[in-house]
Amino acid sequence: MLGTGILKGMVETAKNFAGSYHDPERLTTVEYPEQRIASKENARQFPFLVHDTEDPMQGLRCVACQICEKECPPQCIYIVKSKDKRADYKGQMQLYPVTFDIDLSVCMSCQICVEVCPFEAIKMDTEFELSNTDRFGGLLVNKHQLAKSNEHYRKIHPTEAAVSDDALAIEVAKAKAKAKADVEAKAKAAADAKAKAEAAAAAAPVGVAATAPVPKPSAPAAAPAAAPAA
Amino acid sequence: MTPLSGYLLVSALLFCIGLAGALTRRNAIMVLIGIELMLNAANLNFIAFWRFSEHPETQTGLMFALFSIAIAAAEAAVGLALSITIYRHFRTANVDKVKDMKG
Amino acid sequence: MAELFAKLDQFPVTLKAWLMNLLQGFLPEWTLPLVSAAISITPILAVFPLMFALTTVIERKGLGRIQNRIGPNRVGIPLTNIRLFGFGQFIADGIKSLIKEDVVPRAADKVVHFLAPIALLIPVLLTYSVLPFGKNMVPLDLPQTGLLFFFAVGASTELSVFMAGWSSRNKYSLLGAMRAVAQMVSYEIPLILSSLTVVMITGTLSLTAIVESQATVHFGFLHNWHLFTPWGLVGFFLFLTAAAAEANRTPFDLPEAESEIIAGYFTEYSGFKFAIFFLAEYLGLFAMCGLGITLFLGGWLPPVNIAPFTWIPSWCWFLGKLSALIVLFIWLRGTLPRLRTDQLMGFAWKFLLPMTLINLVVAALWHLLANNIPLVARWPLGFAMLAVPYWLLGRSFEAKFTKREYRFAN
Amino acid sequence: MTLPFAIIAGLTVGSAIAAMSLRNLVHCALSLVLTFAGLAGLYLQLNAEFVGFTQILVYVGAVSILIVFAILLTRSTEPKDEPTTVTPWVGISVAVGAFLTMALAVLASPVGKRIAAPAPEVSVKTLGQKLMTDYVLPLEVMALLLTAAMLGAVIIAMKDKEGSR
Repeated sequence: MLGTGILKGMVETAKNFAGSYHDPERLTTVEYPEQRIASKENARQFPFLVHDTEDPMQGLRCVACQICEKECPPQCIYIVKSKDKRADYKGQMQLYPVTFDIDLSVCMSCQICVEVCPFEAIKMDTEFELSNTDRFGGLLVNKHQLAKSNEHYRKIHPTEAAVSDDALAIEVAKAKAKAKADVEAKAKAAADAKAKAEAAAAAAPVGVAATAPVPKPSAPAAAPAAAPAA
Repeated sequence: MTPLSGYLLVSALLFCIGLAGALTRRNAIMVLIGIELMLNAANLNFIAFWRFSEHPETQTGLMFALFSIAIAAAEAAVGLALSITIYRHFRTANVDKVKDMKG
Repeated sequence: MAELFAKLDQFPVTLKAWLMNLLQGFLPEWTLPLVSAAISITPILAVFPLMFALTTVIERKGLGRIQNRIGPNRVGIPLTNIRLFGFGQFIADGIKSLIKEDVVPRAADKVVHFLAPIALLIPVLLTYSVLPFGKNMVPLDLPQTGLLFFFAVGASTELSVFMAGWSSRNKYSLLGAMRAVAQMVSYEIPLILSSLTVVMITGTLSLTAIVESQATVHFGFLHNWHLFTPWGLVGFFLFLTAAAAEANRTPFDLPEAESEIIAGYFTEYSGFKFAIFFLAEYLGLFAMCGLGITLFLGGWLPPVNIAPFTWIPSWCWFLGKLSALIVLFIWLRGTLPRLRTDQLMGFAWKFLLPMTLINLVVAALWHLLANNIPLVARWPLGFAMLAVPYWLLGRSFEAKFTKREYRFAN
Repeated sequence: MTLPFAIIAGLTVGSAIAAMSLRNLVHCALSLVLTFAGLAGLYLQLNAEFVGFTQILVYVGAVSILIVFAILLTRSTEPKDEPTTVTPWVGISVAVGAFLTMALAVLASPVGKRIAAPAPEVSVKTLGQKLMTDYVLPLEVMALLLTAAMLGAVIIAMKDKEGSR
């Protein structure tokens, strides 16, 4: 009969109305500033720079290679390289960024900078309340604001951070192994040279002795290179 | 209190405005509007004469006005339907251009 | 006790008489009718726009709850943390619409565009002048033509809607105006015909007399509301349907279907003019509800003639019934989807019009057979005479569900 | 002549002139509505409440809508600078002549000076009773006429079926 459908619908909406008061399961609304949902692990919003040490500026992983600057689709990253070098986490001497700015109003959070970074130095944050009252100054984020610790990264993206840490650990292990191999090789070479020299000295004890110290400086030269890796 | 002549003059004025419009305007709908105005002027006459008559309790003028309103409504409906048909046929609402007898 | 409540009931009337007495001393003779009118108008202009303001919030909250949302609950007293459950929202909305820029399209007909909201609001406000809000509380008592005045003034809103739509020079506006005018003209007929039953039974067009005619008592306690008769019951629902269409409320809100034609005839209005359209629309709905209450729900009468109900002031009964009807309309808005234009017109002409005509016949029979057949037999008879055509006419409007065949999607 | 009468009469005549002389047809229709409303006001002045409100209901509520719809449906494609009138001076002089004749007749007649009797008691009930007794034949004829007009209007304005011409 005409009208029964209307009545059925009205009963349904009345159920919704009453139910929304006593059944909190029905209300899916989150009243945002007061209530917050814990952010999802895969959430991403605006990059940050990872640092490893207490002093953020000293421990930045970034080596100012400018790959991200070149790859950034909206061209929102601005990097100035340093003149000098400093040792990175592996003990290798590297450049570092004097300036590292990202324009918040241009960035589209595409994560391409993260994808291309070979040093695990730039990662995506989950912070989304980035609005600012200063339209011109406040939206250009410099490296002091961008620097966040690796602990922060572990906290917001645990799975990714574990992968990243493993990769870095492998790198460090490789570097150590390489350094060790270098030291051993050099020590071996020195020993070989020494043995050769001794053999030569034994063969021609006079006259050739003046040439014997030639390979000597190579052994002390290898020692400082291995030291920071330890 | 306004005398009868006041209402009659207003009515005559309305009638003549309607007459002038119906005679001069080219658009068929404007001609109809003019005719409506004339009918309304007549209505005002009916009411005014009823009110100022010797026996207003007979309500004859009111009856005339009511019937005339109903007729005017019917006339408007038919007239406007006609003008729409004319427009559809001749692609104009200008009464001067509607000269052909043949469809 | 009863006297005290009677005094409370008549408080607005006595207040006005006291004010008039006070003013009589030092105001010139010719201003007194104007002052009296102003005193009568003031409460209408205070109560109903306030009611509109509260309704906007309640509607949004209610619709939210119906959709399992929370609805507005933020705006309260500024600079404090007091939120008043969001009931400060209408003040914020009002201030916003007052200070917003008033944009008039360059191609618009400026004069007509300006006049349209005024021409809409004035007739709507005029309709309130004949509604009896309480015992002895009717601003303008027209003993001969009360109901006719209501419909005559209500009919003139159609032209304002057309003015708004046409003057905007916008296709959506014109489309909305055309839909609105066609709908209002079509639904005016069932509206008037369904209220005509009451006029037929009571033999008067005066709204106060219609309310008083419902004051007789059945079985010693039940007031003779017209709702309690078969023709009144059916007539009330027909009236309510037509009133919803007249007021452009949801199942019949095609003229301002926001998903199709933006906002219909007031698409090109902004700022305070938009607010006036909004206000006029809701005030029109309230006036329609008020008329329905007066005609079928006993106006300011309580439902039963027993002590605690009779103590409540008459104007409280009126406003209470009005609020109940407003809640019903909000509930319907939360429930029903919008009709299509052909469904809308078909419903008016193929269902409402025949039903109102049959209802007229039933009411006439009810009146004729009043002395011949006892009430117990008349009621089922009348109801059956209405239920059978309802069932027959309604059959063609029922949805026919067939399994849809997709040509490409399978 | 009272002030309300003067205001209403001025409004009515002014809007009637506007309705007949404006260029834009919709403006004409809107002014015509104002004329109708003014006429209703004059009816109220004459204690004819019922006719006055019927006038508003029928003319403002229905006939004006009809006119407006007709105007929109016959949107003129003619150039804008074309004159809206034909032989205006002939028509206007005829109208002025007619008005002068009528005005002279009204002013000369003693009937015009008549002052209204105290307002008669008009009840809708007696009106209805008269419609059902003395005027029942005109009422029936009127009903027939309205039905015929409605049918006629529908048939005239109905679109021709394909190929029926």
